Formats: sequence, C-alpha cells, structure tokens
Amino acid sequence: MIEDNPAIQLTHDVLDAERVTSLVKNDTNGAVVTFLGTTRNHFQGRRVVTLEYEAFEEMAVKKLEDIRQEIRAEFSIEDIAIAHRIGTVPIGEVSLVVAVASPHRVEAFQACQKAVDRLKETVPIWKKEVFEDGSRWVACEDHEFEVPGGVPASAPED
Amino acid sequence: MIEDNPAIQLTHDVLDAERVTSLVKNDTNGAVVTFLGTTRNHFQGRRVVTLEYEAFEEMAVKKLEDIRQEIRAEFSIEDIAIAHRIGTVPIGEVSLVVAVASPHRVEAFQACQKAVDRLKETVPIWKKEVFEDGSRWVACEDHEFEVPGGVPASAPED
Amino acid sequence: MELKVRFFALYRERAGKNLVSLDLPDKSTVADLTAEVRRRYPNLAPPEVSIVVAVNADYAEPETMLRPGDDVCLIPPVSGG
Amino acid sequence: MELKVRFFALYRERAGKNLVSLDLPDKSTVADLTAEVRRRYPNLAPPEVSIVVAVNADYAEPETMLRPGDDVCLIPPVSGG
Repeated sequence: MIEDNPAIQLTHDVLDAERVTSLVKNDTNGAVVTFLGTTRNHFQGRRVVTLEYEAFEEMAVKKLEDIRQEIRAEFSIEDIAIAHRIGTVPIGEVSLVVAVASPHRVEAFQACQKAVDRLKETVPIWKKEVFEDGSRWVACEDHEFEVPGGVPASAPED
Repeated sequence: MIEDNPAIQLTHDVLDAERVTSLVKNDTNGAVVTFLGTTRNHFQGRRVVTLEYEAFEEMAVKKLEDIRQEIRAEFSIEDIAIAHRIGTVPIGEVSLVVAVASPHRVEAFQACQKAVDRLKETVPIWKKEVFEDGSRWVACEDHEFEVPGGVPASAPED
Repeated sequence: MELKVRFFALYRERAGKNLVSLDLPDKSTVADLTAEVRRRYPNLAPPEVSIVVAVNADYAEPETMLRPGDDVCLIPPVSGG
Repeated sequence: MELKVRFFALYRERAGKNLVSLDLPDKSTVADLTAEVRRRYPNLAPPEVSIVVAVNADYAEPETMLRPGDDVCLIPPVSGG
C-alpha cells in the first residue's frame, strides 16, 4: 500500500477481493458490482507461464484516485474502491479488483465498467507476459510498436 | 440448496460470495464480474427493519438454470453461477450473488447485468419489506396492484 | 376435475391460504381457472392485472388446457434480487 | 539544465537503464526532451509512435516547458488490469 486512502491499494501482496468489496458496501446501497481481473494462461496460442506487473507507483496511485473522483462525479456514486497487484502474479490469480456500490444496479454496472476502462487507458502500470521461450510487454509490443532493426519483440528479454 | 448443480443455489443460509465467484474462475478467463444484491434500509423514506424472501423453490431453481443456459448461448460464456438467499435477510446482508467469468471483460459485464435483469423478470421469488408499522410486497403493491376495497397495501400483514 | 392450486406471497396472504382445491369442468384452460379464482377471491388482484399461472413449474399461457394431477401455482409479480 | 529522466517497462528494457541524466537548454519543452531521447535511444519507439511523458507524476503536453528539478518519466503504452 502506497498511501493512506484505503479505497486505493497498490500492493505486491495477494489481493483480498472480499476486503475491497466490504469497503463499498453499506446499508443504503442495494447493488454491488465487483470486477476481478485475473491472469490468463494463454496469448494467441502461446502458454503464459507467469505475469509481471510494473508500476510508476506515485503516479499510478494519483491516477487511480482521479478515476475514483471521475466516477463519483459522473454517476453520483459515493462508494468505489480499487486495488491493483504489482510484481509477479501467478496464472489464475487476481491482479485487479474494482468494486462499486450504488443504490441502483444500472449505475453500479456502468460505473464499474467505466472505471476498469479508464484504468486500462490512463494508469501507468505495465503487464509483461512471460512465455516459456520469451516475453512480451502487453499493449507495447503490438505490430505498430516494432522498431525497424530494433529489439525483436518476441526475443527473450530476461 | 435444492439440487445438485453447484452453479445454482437457493438457500436459507448466509451467502458466501467468494465461494460463488470461485466456481466461475479458471485460468482461461481474464475477467470475472460479480453482482451482489444487498438489502437496503429504506423505501421512500420509510425505514426497513428486515426483508423476507419467499420462493416457489422447484420452479425458481429451474428458471435460474434457464437463465444460465440463455446467457451461455447469447454471450458464448461457459462460466456463470447464481445464488439467492430466501427467508429472513437482515438489512445490509447479501440476498443475491451472480458471478460471470469470460476471457474478455465486455462480455462479462453484459452477461452479468443481463442475468440479473432476467432473474428479476422471470424467477418466482418475492421480496417483502418489513417496516416498523407494516410491510409491503415489492413489485406487487405498486399503485396498479391495489384492489379497490381490498386489503390496503400498507396495512400490517403479519 | 379437482385441481390443487398453490398461492404464494401476496396472493397467499390475500387469500389467507396457500393451497386451495378447485373443481373445474374437464378440458378447462388456465383462463377458466383464473376466472374461477377471481370469483372466489375477488380481492386477489385488480381486474386489469392478469393473474399469472405456472403449470408443472413453468409459466403457462391462458389457453393452455389443464389436466388432472397438474401442479398449478398462482404467481404474483416477482421481485427477487 | 540537467534533468533526470526515468524509464519504465519496455523503455527501461530497450534503453538498458531506468534513469538517465540529460543536459538540455533552459526553457526546453517536453517535445525537445523526447527529440533528445530519440537521438540517444533510436530503438526506443518507432518514429510514428509518440513518446508519452509524465512531469511530476502527471501527463504532460509536448509544449509543456521543463524546469530544473522536474521529475520526468517516459511512459510506454499502459496495460494494467
């Protein structure tokens, strides 16, 4: 955990989805929507062995808090909590928890999805898929990010 | 629990959201969306003391399984689990858990929301809000359901 | 034929019973049954609201024909979740 | 002025460093800085992809003017979640 706000968590530890969800539940909310991002075991047919998350931590925490405030303003929602795991995340484990609670379910679904979308657009966190024979920074090493004559994206990097 | 399918649960016990979610998680899914319906403490300014859920159990289990199959067909999703609590549910506790997992998050959000919508339309479960001075069957005792000269909706019923 | 009809939730409370035996002519339909229910329990639902019926644990159309031994249930507007 | 520039993820690996000192003229902008970065690390990103820069932990426009002591970080395309 980087700072004091319990509704934002960036941690090397295993995430506790129940704890994150409990932060947003209260007796005036009838609907709680929770998103879990879990690490997948394949990418285009290649077996992923593990995932590595790297963050620019000070900025990531600020950007996560910006998203919370954006969602609160746009959806009249008070209760939103976000936790992101960094470092090595074994396959099948949870890398992201976004929990949103609202008196009504439509807003809770919309707000949760929007928060996840914004996180993937703006928060400086990077995911590397490690294969048996190489690795790949997700979103970076797409076709358009290849450097002519540069480091081949699929080469082992560690 | 009424029958053998672990992905459908109708129970008088406290719901375990973590358990329901764990039924849908697997290593090929990157996204898990969970909806929790929790009991609210107010209705139009009146304080709700407790909630009572009644079900036509055999049919409710069948209808919940129909929803699972519908969602799987519509969204190409394999993993969906639904648990509904019946009987007395104290304020702030979870009455419904719907968990959906998918390789991609957009489908997981859509499928989860659709499953909740369908449940509220088709599954024979009824919720009664108990106030300090009366009670009300939700969805039944709306304006258009008043019987002229019949039982007043806000009268104590127990 | 004699049919056992189950009442749930609001209907159970308004009728004051959860199980009623109705004697209906053979080949009666769901619509015939709800008409008879309304005669016996005029305060169950207002005339402009149709009474939904499940036969053998599935929703039935008004024209569905009933058979002896059918499990018939009256379904008030649902409100799960 | 001398500026410390931090590299993350793909950029860190391609540059082989996570921190670089750059000497830039006073009143240089973010665009001046990325041009200098590209001269020193031509393999960092293809020319048609712009290099995103954060100054003091917030995204900065290309025309933003840099000041001594600024915390400058190069931000490859993000992929959290």
